Amino acid sequence: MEILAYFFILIGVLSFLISAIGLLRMPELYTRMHIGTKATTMGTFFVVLGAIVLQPSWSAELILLTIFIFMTNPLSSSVIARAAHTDGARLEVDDLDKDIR
Amino acid sequence: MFEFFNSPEVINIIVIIGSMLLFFVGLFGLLTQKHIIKIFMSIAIMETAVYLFFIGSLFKLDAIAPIMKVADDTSKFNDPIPHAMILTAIVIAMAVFALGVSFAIEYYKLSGKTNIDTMNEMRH
Amino acid sequence: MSSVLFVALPLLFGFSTPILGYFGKNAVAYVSTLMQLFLLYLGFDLLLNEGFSIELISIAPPLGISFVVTKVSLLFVLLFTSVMTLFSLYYLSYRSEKPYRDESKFFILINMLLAASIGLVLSSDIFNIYVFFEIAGISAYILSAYEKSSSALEAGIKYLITGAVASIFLIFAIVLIYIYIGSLNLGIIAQHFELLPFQIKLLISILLLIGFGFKVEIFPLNFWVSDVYQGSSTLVNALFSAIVVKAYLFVFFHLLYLFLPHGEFSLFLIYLGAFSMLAAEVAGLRQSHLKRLFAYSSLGQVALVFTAFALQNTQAIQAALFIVLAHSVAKMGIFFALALIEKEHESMESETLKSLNSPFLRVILLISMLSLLGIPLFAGFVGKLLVLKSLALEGMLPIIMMIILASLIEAVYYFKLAGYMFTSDKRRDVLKVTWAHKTILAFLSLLLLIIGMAPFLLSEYLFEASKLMLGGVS
Amino acid sequence: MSIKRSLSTLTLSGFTLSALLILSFINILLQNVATNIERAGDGLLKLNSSEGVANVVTTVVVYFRGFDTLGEIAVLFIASLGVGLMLERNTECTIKVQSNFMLQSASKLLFPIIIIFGLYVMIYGHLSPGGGFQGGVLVASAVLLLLISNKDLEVPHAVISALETLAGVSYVLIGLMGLLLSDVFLFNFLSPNIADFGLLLSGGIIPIVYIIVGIKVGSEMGFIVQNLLKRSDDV
Repeated sequence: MEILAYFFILIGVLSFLISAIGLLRMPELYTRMHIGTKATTMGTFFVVLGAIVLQPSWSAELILLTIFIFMTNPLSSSVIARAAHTDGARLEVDDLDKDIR
Repeated sequence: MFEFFNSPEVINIIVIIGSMLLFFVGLFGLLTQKHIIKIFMSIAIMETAVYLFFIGSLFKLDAIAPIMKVADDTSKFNDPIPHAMILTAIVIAMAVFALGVSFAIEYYKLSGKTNIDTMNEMRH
Repeated sequence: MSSVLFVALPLLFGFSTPILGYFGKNAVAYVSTLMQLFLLYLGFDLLLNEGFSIELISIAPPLGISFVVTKVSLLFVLLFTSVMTLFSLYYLSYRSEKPYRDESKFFILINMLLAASIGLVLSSDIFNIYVFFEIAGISAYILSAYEKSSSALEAGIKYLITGAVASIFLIFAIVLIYIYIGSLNLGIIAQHFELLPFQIKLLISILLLIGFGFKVEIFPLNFWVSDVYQGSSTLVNALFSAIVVKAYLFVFFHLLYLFLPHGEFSLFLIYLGAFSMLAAEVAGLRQSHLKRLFAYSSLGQVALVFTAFALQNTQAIQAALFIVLAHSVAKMGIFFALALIEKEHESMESETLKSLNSPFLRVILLISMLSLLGIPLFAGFVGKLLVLKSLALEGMLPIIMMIILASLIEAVYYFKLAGYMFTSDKRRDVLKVTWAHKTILAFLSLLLLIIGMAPFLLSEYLFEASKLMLGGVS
Repeated sequence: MSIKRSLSTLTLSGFTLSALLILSFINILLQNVATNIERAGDGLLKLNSSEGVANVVTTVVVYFRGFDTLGEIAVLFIASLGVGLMLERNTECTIKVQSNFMLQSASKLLFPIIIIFGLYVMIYGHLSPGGGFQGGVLVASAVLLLLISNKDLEVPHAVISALETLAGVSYVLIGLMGLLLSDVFLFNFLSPNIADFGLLLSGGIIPIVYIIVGIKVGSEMGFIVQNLLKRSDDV
């Protein structure tokens, strides 16, 4: 059971890692925002799942937490995307990425 | 699993090296970055490293959060002073950061500059 | 009466300004000045009645915070309060012609600055000192950017960045102190500081030196000072050089005497101070902007005080206290006069002084500059003489040479300014100075002359104060 | 290619300088491990059982080191004043773009949850983790959510100002009351009863002060947020 919990947590942490790498590697704002929110939403879900398996007595709070994150995370990403679109961000390689290449 | 980490020495080494590396990132940014906002970010990173170092160094593995159930049990609690100090320090740092950002916004509106190297209209 | 009122009343005033705003435009200004007069009365009351007291806050030390009132901290408290009162009185008549934008905020800021400087001097808890360090810092950043011109904002940003970096190093030192000693009370830390491992002691000392070094304007860390003085408004500069630096200097050396009573770094600090004085005066020689020039002169004087304090003996500390008093009074006079000149001529280049047509202001500026220079019969002379004397007793000839060289360089640019003033081509009308301004400026100059001619009035008190400061009462 | 270009002298010297500094820090800290000495926190823990409330951090923040908290509030107050001073021009300019439907409906759902949670954290700060600062920031974030979802909404300045004044003045007055009644600034003059330990009404002035702190922090943060928001579009 404990192995399963750590397995879930590992998956979650890996997706956090992927999202961090993606934030650095993606070429422009929209894809960067995409990887920054989607992967972390999944990562949080798996970390919380692992915690539920590890400590079943905390499951009520943890489920509430997950619901809250599922509600707010996509919302914030959509607001950021909309603000960027209104501000005139284009689908092209920007300065941040040029520094890394 | 992971019993290796359950010793105070290992935790201490991890905390010292990790927080000092973070401090390094902030100091490096402070010395090399030119954009005002990036300088503020570097300062914030350095502050965070100090807080992390403090909380981590005084963290005891076998102690619990200092919330008492009855009036007379005092053992087995973590030291409350680091929490209180860092709470104060975080709020102060946040206030300074907000003030700095507002200075930077206003300066940018007036002169169009964000680079610290070009801020030299007073030198002659 | 309680010394906590020095901090509590300005905070109460600051928080309650929206209420005071309902009572008309002038209410805030008058209440602020009345409160400062009351604090001045409080200070003299404490001086006459008790002289020494420990004021508890919440719970007893060493676990809680306390305020320690001694003769030396009371000296600084009285200095700050009277400087601020004079500033307010001066501003009350200045504001009818050229008030600051959003005046009530300006009054809040100067009172917060006062409260924080007094708290820095009185507090005996190192984390509380950090909090006051930040309050004084933030009010100073906003005051220097207050005019919202691009040069004022540039000054504010530079001040803010250096201040934030300084506070990181300070809090790092506090964190190490708490981890290795386990207390925040200055007295307890002073008892245990000797027993620390050498490397930790060195690390804490260096962190404290960097953290306070930015604020006490010592050589490699003072690059921001001239920009801040030039960008800020002239009146506010009087506060910067008369209050802010002095409070940080006191705290730095108070901590130094407590933690390292045997003077481990003494020689290093003396050379640092003398070198920063020389560097500041050399840099000041090339300046043509008046505020920038007086910023460098301020740096030089502060470095002289630093050298004297670093000698770590009673006579040198007494000399340092003399210079602190003389420098505060003289710089106030200079910046107050410069504010009037700036309002009339709208330029701060040193050639402006050529067209200055007001015999009164010329005399005031001349007296203040002579005092800064250390000419006999003026207040600056006593301090400088005592510093040189105690240096000679220690046998530090190179330092004496450096200080004399720096003073000669300083003399060059003061006499250049005096030359500008007294060869003026009186084509302008006479600059009108109101009677209130005349009274205050004349009072300041008179004070310089009195201290200069009769130093024995103060020397006994200052001697006792310096003994207390060196003895490290906490 | 650009990595080569960006390795300028400045970068190299900055890297070397900070690396040397940090390596010596790590070295010193690793060689001198902190011992388990008696620290001030242990004394405060013992003192807490006779004078404090269940959450010891709250007692330390509000009472044992309450003077720091007063100073901290002053810092926040000055900072929000400075932000207001810097960004006060053209207060009539607002956000030009209406927010989308998703944000509007979600804010209607989330606002009550966040504000109730914030108030809970604020009021129960002396019994459970949390307190005035955290609760105040939560309330301010709820207000921020409302502000970005509804462009016409403006929190009336007079209300924020009144709350802020009331909270700040009453904090100092509570301190002065202690000075008046027992010659100690910020003294707990409501004499906490040990029998009430762990109840909502326990600890004398501690919960009152923490709620005041929460109101103050919430109003200051709301003020800063509103100022920064109203200016964000024309930069």
